[in-house]
Amino acid sequence: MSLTNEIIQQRLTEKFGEQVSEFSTSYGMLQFEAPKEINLKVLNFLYDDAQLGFIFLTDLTGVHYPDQKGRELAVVYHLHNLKENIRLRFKVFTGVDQPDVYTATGLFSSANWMERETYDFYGINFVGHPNLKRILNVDEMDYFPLRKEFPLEDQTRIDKDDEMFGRG
Amino acid sequence: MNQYLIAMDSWYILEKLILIGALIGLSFFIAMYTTLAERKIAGWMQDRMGPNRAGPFGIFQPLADGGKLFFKEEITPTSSNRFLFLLGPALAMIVALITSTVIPWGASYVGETRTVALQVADVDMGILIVFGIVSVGVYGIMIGGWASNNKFSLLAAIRGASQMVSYELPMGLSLIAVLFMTGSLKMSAMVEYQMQHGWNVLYQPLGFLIFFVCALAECNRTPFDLPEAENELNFGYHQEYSSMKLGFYLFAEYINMFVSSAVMATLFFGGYDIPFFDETAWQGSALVLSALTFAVMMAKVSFFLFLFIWIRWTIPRFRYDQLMNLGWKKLIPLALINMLISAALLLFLNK
Amino acid sequence: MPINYYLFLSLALFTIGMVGVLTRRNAIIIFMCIELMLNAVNLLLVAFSKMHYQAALEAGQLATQAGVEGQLFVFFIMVVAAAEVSVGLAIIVMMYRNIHSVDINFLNRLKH
Amino acid sequence: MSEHIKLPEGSIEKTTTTLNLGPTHPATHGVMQNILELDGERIVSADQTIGYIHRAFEKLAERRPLAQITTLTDRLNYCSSPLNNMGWHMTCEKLLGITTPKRVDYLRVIVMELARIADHLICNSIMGVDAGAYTGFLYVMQYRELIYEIYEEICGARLTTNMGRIGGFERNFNDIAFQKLEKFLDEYPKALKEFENMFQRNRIFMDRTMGVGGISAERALNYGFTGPNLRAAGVDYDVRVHAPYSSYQDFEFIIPVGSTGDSYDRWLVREQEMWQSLSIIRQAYQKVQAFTGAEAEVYHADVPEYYLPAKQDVYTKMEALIYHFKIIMGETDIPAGEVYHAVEGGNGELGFYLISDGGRAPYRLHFRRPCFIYYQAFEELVKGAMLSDAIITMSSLNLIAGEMDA
Amino acid sequence: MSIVQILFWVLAVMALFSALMVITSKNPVYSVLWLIVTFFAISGHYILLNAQFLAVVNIIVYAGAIMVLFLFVIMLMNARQEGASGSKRWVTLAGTVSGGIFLLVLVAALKDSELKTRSAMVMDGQVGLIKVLGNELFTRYVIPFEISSILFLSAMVGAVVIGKKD
Amino acid sequence: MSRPVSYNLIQKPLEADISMAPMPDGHQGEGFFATSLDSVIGLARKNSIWPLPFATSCCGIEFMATMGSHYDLARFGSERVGFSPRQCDLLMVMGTIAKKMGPVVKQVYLQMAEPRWVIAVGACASSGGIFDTYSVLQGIDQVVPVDVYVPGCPPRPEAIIDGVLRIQDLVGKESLRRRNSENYKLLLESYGIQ
Amino acid sequence: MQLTQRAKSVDRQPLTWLESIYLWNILKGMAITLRHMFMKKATIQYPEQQRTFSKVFRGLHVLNRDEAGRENCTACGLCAVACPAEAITMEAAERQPGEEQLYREEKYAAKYEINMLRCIFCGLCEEACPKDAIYLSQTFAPANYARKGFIYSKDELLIPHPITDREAYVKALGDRQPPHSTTHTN
Repeated sequence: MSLTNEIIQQRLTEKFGEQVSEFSTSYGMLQFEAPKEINLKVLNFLYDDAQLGFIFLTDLTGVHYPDQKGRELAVVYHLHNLKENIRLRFKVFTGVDQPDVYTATGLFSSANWMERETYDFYGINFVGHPNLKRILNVDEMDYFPLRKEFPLEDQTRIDKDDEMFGRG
Repeated sequence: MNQYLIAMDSWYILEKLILIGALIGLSFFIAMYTTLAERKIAGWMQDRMGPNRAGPFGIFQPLADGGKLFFKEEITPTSSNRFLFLLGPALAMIVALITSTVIPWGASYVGETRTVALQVADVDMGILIVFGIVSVGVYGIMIGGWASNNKFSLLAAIRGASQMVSYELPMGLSLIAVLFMTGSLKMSAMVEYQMQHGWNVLYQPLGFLIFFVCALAECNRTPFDLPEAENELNFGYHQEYSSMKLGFYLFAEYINMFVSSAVMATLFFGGYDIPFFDETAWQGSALVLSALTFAVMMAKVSFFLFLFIWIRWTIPRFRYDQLMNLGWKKLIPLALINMLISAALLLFLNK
Repeated sequence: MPINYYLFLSLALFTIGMVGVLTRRNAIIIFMCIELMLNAVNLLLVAFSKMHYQAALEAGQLATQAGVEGQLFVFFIMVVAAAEVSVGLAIIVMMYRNIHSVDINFLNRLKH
Repeated sequence: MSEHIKLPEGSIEKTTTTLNLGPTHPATHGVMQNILELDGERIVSADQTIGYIHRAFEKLAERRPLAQITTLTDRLNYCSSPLNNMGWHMTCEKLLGITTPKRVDYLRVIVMELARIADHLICNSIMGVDAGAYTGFLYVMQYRELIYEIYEEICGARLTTNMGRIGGFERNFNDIAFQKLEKFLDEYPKALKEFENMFQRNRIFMDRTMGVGGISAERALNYGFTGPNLRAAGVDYDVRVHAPYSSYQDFEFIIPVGSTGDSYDRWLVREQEMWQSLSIIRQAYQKVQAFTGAEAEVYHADVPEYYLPAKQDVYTKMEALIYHFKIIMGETDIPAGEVYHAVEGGNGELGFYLISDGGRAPYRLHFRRPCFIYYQAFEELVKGAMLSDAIITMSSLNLIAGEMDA
Repeated sequence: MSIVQILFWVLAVMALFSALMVITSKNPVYSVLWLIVTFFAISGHYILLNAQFLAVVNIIVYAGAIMVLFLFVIMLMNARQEGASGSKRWVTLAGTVSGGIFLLVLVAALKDSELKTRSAMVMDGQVGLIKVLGNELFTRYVIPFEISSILFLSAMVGAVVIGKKD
Repeated sequence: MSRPVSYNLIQKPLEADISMAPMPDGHQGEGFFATSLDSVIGLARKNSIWPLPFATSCCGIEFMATMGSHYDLARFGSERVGFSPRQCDLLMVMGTIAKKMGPVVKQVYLQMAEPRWVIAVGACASSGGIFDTYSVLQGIDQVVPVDVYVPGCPPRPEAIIDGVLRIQDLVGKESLRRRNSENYKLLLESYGIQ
Repeated sequence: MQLTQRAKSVDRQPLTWLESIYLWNILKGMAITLRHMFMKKATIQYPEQQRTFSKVFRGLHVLNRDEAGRENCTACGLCAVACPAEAITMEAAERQPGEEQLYREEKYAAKYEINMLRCIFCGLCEEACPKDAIYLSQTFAPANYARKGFIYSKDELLIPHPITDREAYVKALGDRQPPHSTTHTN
């Protein structure tokens, strides 16, 4: 029996009702949203359910939408059912003031570093993460560089001398 | 040994001094050019040219390296022990140089008034002395690695020590079978025995193989170069050394190779014996004979040096525990069996 | 060479070894001092062996084997020393593993 | 005596040694730091630090027009940069709804498989180097040089190729490129065979790699392994088969899988994949040669909005000039939407998660970098192993710092 | 003074000095190194006594194997300095005094022994050569020899058993 | 898209860096010997430059090609690639140096024994290249003095060899006294070394 | 876990006896290395021998002139926009009367600098140029001692003048055809 986007949507709404929302298909991939409180429940359901079996976390990352008040930060999970060869995208949103999301490390070992990276970039606080600290940037960094309000270049940097680049 | 001490005359001392000087010079020269040979042969084996800018075909390359090392800054890590740090390379060098004294480098020059042996000391227990010195050789690595106060160096020192101590055993055992046959520990006697009875390697191929493997291990050459495995330990025990101290370590390694090649040639390949030729039937000048035998010895040594290099650039290295397993679980039993069988055969044939 | 020389040299070495055993606390050093004492004895044994050999020669015996026992004894002592060191060092290493020290004063405790 | 009973403060040191591997250690290709806790030679624990060449690709990508992002993807996994480039172009094509002609697909397959060979070749030969045998590495590196020459003919650069454009290639492959490709197809199998002879059944090498850094299929999946490393653990997951892109469905090839997921399996899987890649290249080359006439000149999709017009037209035709300006200045319409596209990179599933808001540059571009994801399993892989095993494991994982740190 | 005497005194002083350094060095690695020097000096004495075999065996066994083991263990423990304080002063004093007394007693006892007049043969004598020793070892002393090998084996096994973790 | 031109033939003159300038020949009173010793040692050093490849990214891969059979840096006597800073003469920084890495580069430089030279290979190491971002050091000359820059991203092996040749020129000409000179001390001080 | 029908297990057989004694495969490897020792060497001795680069190699930039020797660049700035490294700096100027033999278009680049140290030789500027003005050549950028040696100004980028410096111009063209009369509308 092959799994289709419709079945997944149906199973999800059966289980979570109104809480999962915004179902859509983007370039063939099902995507939906859930409140951040139940992200683990959704992931668990997708993982454990015999029919769904999304046991592979392809990707986990964050997105910053500064214009959406109250839900500025999104955590995007890409899950993959290898047997049925179907992927889905699952998002949870959180406010920038208190960006707490439950960690998925208990379910996927691979989430460990991806969450650390997301924390490093966006400051999303993964509650329950075993070792939530910066991974790519230096520990002393005091901002979250990938948020839209921060410029690409560090404005305070002193190590760049424009004269050296023929722009003086 | 006593007779030497008593029978010393000034000519004798002079002769030995010249011989020692020549040997040291030879060791250095060979070591220098083995480094070049290593680099050239490695290059050729890898479809490259190897160093060829310093002088024609790069023959001044070792001089350039030496010159550079001499004028490089000496760094003694602040936290390391100065004296021990200096002692390490010194020991490595001294020990490497001493070993060559008991090896006969060619047929004795029989002159009208005196006979000049191309050997510094033809002692009764020549091969035992080689062993004694080799067993002390490990201190160079251990002390150097320890004094560097660096964890990589320390690990390398520990590896080197255990490796060299372990591989001395099969080396000695494989040798015993040879000693059964030659019946003497004297190096010159061994060569003479082989001149008459054919090379030992024909009777002791397994013994030679074990000896050769152990020689690789004692010289820290691939596949046993664990103490200086650059990919794991980052040059290991001489990691913290710069300038000529480093040069001493590198040189010592090549001198060790040179000497162990000479020992192998002497023990298993007839030493300075010219193959298919009866030296006693030589009619010409004694000097020419000495020179010829010396050349043959050098040819054999070069072959072994080439073999060392060849192996180095072909095979991967062992892991520490595998190395120990090979030594203790394979080579020692093999050497023992070899020894037993040789002993049994000798007894049987002598009956 | 008068045998007295060797006698007193060995005695001195032996005493040094003994003082080391008495004063040092590091088990390894103490062990090394024991080796030193053994070596002092070895030296004396070899000297005695040669003393007997000389005596035999002077007595006109053509005995090349006179005094050989002394040297054989040294040989056996070396064998025993090697065996002793292997076991002893193994014990020291174990001790270090357990109490993280090679100070013999901590060895007084038989259990943790 | 009682004064001795109590151990003085701090006298119990830890019996383990802390060894700091990297960031300039020779075995950490690129840069990463492993802080190993050693008990003798055994590894008690490992702590990895990465980010030593973090270059903020994702932030940069938010400033760069789609076409310029190839210069970033080039530098992700620099051992196989065309693979990344092609993946990126396909992501853009997916977003823009461009379908590429078959010939472009096949050419891409050739380039991608060449890149895969270059990638695996480096990994496998470096494993040899880390095991102490340098020579085999130089033998096969000569053929990587040949691959680079082919690249150079195609795009003008060796390593960071900036190859391909959205919709196809920047120029048609010239004859020299095909000649060199033929030469490669002809000579490389011999060299690869020789390389295998030097290592594959060499007991020293087998002892060094067998049972080293093994992982079970379940753990591997849980750790997000993909690519050869996952296949070595016995899961035949290959994006080329599961989600065929660029006409991979037209090719016959098998997926080599291992059983234990150890370093030797990884080595064998990579070795087999190189043979498979060679076979794919042969097939693709045949298919490319089958095109004749005008079809043989097709090297890009016919999408004037996104593909730069021919230079001669730009100089002469007004319309082309306008398109040219529009494309370079980024004034063409780009649909808003979210795309995830994955290709089978050198190390596994290389994913591009692109969120476009219709602007000239992506709103958000996230790279799913396989290295980054599976390197976190390193501690589990090497725990209880020896120091040398850690080195071999590290090189068998094919860690590319550029990809890991982005 | 003959060359033999000069050699004897040089070696004797070397042995005594390095032995003293063994027990006074703070750093155990230095102790090991000084002990090696002592062994070399003693080996020198053996050569002087023409006990060639023992001289070489002494170097191989003591300097080449036993001391390597010591150094190895010290490195393994990475014991750079002896514990903070070293020995207590009174322990040192008591040890030295008792050692001195011991030496005194023995010297006094042996000073006037009949041995005084006899001497050991130096630089000559066949007894120390391998041939003689080997002959004896494998004929008259063959049983002790074999027993010693069993002792060795048991020591090896013992060391392995002790050294095994848990 | 064929290109109408093939070569850029204009030789850009080499910028002799003032701080690197050798001392005047025959420095007072030292006479012939000192000068010729200088040149002999210069010759020796020049032919025995042991590189320390600080290869972080793409350029490191091209360095492999440079060491490889086709280009073979070993011809210049530089194949003894060491990763121990104590033993090497030439620090080859290849690839992006992030801010996190900067102190490491400096540390490695400090550990090297005099005389030491630094070559910045590739755009990233020399100037940051395209990575004008918050995390990348804009050129390693921010932390260590650089002797030769090699442009390219990554430079071809030929270009890397070209850089090594420039270093050889520099090494061959260098006075033995340069490392003790005031100029050099000032240079190091400007980087906060010593 | 079997997902497809295409999986095939790798050849991981246990060691045979011959292989387990090490020697056989070591000898095999040694035979290979020995054989390579006598093979032709792959090395290109760079400073003396030079490899020809591909015709599309992306090296140092060249600013093109037309056959009359006029600079093609019109300072439109597309190359600077397309440059991912932001290595191109230019200042535009209006062509004054009397300069028609110098500049082809009404506008020209009064200053045109490329920072070769920043440049990543991606070729996007060449692609972006609508005026046949900037090309990447087959010469790689040489090393230099100081940073300022890498700011290539217009003088160092311009191709030699085809009329006044014909010889150098032909040399710069290499094996390309001398430009036949390309028709330009403006």
